[in-house]
Amino acid sequence: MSTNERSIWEKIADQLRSKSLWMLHYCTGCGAIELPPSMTSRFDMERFGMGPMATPRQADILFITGYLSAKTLRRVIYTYEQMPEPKYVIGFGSCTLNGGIYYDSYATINRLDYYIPVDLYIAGCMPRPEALLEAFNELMRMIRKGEANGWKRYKENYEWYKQNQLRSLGEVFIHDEFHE
Amino acid sequence: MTNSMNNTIERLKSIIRNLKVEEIDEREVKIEIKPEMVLNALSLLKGSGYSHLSIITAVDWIEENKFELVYILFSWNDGGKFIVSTKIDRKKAKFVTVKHLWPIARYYERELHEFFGISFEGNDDMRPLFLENWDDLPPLRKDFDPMEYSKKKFPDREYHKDVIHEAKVIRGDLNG
Amino acid sequence: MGEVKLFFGPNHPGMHGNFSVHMYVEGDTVERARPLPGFLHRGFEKLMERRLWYQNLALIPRICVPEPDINEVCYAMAIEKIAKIDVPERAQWIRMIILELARIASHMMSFPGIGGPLGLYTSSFWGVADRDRILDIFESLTGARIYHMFIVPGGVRKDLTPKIQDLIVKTLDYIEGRLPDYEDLIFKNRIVHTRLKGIALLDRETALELGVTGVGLRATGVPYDIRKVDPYLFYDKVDFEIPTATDGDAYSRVYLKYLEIYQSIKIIRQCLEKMPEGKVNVPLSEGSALRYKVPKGQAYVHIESTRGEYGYFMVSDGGEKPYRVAVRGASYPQTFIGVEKYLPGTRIEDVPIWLSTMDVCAPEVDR
Amino acid sequence: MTVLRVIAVLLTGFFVGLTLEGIARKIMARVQRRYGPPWYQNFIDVFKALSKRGISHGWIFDFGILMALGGVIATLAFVPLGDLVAFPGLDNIFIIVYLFAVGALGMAMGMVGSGNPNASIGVARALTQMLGYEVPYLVAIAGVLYYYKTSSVSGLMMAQQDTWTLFKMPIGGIVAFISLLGMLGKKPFDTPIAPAEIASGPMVELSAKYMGLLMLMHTFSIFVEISLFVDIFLGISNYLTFLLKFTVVWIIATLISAVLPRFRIEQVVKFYWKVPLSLAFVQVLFVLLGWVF
Repeated sequence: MSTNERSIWEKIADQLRSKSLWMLHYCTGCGAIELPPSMTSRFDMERFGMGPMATPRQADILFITGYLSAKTLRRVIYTYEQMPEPKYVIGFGSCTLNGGIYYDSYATINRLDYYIPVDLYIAGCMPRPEALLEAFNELMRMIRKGEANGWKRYKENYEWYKQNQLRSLGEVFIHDEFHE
Repeated sequence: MTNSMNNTIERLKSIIRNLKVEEIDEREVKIEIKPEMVLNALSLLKGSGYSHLSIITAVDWIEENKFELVYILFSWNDGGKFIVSTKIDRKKAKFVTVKHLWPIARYYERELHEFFGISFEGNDDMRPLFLENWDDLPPLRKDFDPMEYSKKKFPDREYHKDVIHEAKVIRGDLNG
Repeated sequence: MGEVKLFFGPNHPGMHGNFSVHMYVEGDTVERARPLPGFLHRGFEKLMERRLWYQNLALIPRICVPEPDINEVCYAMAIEKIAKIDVPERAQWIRMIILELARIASHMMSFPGIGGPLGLYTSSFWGVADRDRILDIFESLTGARIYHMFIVPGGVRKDLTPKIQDLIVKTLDYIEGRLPDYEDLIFKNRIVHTRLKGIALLDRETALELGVTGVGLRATGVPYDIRKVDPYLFYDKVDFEIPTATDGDAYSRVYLKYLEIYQSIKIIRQCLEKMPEGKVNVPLSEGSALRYKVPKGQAYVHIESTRGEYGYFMVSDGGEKPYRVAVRGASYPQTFIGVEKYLPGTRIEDVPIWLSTMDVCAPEVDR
Repeated sequence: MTVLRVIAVLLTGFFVGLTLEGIARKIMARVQRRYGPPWYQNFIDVFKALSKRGISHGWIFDFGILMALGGVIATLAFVPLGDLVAFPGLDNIFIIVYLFAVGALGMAMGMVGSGNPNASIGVARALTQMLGYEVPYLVAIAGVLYYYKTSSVSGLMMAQQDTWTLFKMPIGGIVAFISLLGMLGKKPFDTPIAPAEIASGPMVELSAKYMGLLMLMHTFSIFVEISLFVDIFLGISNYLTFLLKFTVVWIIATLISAVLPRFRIEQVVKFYWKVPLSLAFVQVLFVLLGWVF
């Protein structure tokens, strides 16, 4: 695929990007409870150069921690589109993969990569912090190899993604979140 | 039943005829009353120390065509719990608000309106609270099928092979 | 300067969980605030009606993330109340140990977690790391760190082996030894005093009127704790105190959580001592547990969680599945009426402190 | 020769500044009982940020950030690093303070230009905080200037032949150090960028390369601030001892910030105008009375 060809500059940049991954501090579901242990003293994510960031503008990774309700999905898409490229998405937990335990829920989505491109999934409910760190290492490897191309896919297949988003979320004309 | 619960039930009986009392536990009593007497009963209970409103919720008895509204009151003095229940018509799901007795009731009622479609007179704040752009029956009604809705709106992952079948074979449920 | 609309959440580092507060800010003061829940709504109450009694065991812990065991206890106790099952005594004691360990784990995250909004990250880092020791106990006992699914109707899944009891004792000693460090770091710090004292005030009448329970209520000076007022399990057989404070501000709420850890340690030690030998569960039905049916009935069960009264209202029509389960999230009153009525007037700096000390917990509100 | 010296100063600022920031992260990590990132982490962060495609918010935004970075770099060129002085004779403290304000104003302009309310609040806080720490700092410095009768920074450094100014005027030194914490934005004075309150304040809309430029600007301004403190208060130093003293000051500031929460903004100003300001006046009084050790 032509998207995988990188210039020498991109290759160097990808090396750097893999060593300094900033994660958006947005906890979308119950997976958020395993984030503090992996961020803090015991598992210490920062030794890989990762850290939480306050705003999507500065983030490289969007980390979907667990199930997404339709209401959250809308915010997640806004957030994803605000992030500067290149950006990566990790789906955490079975609920992002196939709906998990909420497969029949009327409020949660069943499949994340239908709406935004996902580079990596972590299966399990709840995955352990070790699984999380392993996933980050894998993502770093993918970035170095130039395999984490979700953001390019999003641009190429934007129409398809948009159509799926509209299917599940409906056209929105909400000006104010409080319907006031 | 504790003494104060007995006394309270006596007082309730004096204002409400044919009160149905069901003792669930040593400190838990369920009383069933007619819808029109609910406000009186609740204010009496609140006045007798059962002032903590734990929850307002509803049960959908679809076969009887009724909604059962449940108010759970708790007393910090003796630990007694009253489950005040009343049944209203499912078709004309309307009741009166209790938000003047407990401010938080406003939100419980808003939630019930969203999930059951019960409206409360006197409580005008009935905007959707938890769901956004909801376009189906109120979800907690018994005739709403979440599976169907989920299939319609949130497509499943399409597997190339039947992994669930394979998993069952591996586990030994089926003979491959 | 006119009114500025400020979104506090759902994507905001000061927000615990996925919850949003929409604020209109004038200068540095919040003029109006509106809670916007629902980001974590999964429709638990509907999903439970679709699953068998035993299948639900996997679903319920996921309602409340920081302290999942309260759900299991509530669910099991509600079934036992409706079906009139006698639970073996040892199982009750083990449940108490689990509950108190979960309380410590939750408090260890939430009271040093005040460092997050304050900027004292050292304390939150320490707290989460020390909490991990409790998760290690859970892991060796149940095999899972977060969602244990250990407490089943009719008892608990497994017995506490002497090895795990040793581990519990050792961990408790460790945590008790670490607590003074936190006191030095947080409660002896004068900047923390200036940031927390007199902030997020809630007086007794308001708290009682709103239905605020737990630490928020006890910080206003009333020793109301469901473990004492309406004892469940064997809480009437152990000796513990209810710490209270009189100020009703953020500082006293944080400090009460710290004191409650000592009480929980005390309770667990007594439990380990008083626990009799014996069975830990009774079989509920002949044959497959999945086909278990709860007789017709209704019950309301509530317990004292870290955030206050946590309750399950359960209706069974005698079928294979629950007919209706309603969950009372402990932080419901604070989250709605509290945010709407009592957040205005707070400065922006204090909003995260307000939200985290009032224990606004999104998953149990949204369900 | 001047060009070489300027380049030497800037390179020192870049390498030492970023390295020390990495070391500070490591120290923080050790206080928090964890391993921490490698010391070169900040280099990677800056280069990575510069390698990404950013989102601009109009020309005011772009220009503001360039002005901030340019202003700070210009300031740094005038600061003497021990015996390494880029513009001998021009290292007047007033020039430095004046140039430094250009950087701060550029930052304020760019951030407000992004149009995010959080950024506006953050900038308002940053300027308020500046009002807080600048006054005691300048009063304390004024005492020093009056005592040595010079306003050249290397002149002030050379005047400390017998003892350091820190020991001659301990109160002034302490005031300057407290103000330094505020300038560095270390806790308890990191109110302008409080992540939990206003989502990292001024930086909220900065993406990718803008963030990289801002990180560079931050590094350089830290270098300017600490250098001034080291030059004025910590005695004569050559290039190496200067860096050593610099490191010690930076580590002490980091350790202090590791165990303190942050103030509210009005508490910051109240604190600065109460304790350090009165102490600074006491110090000036001592200097006027000739009570200098």
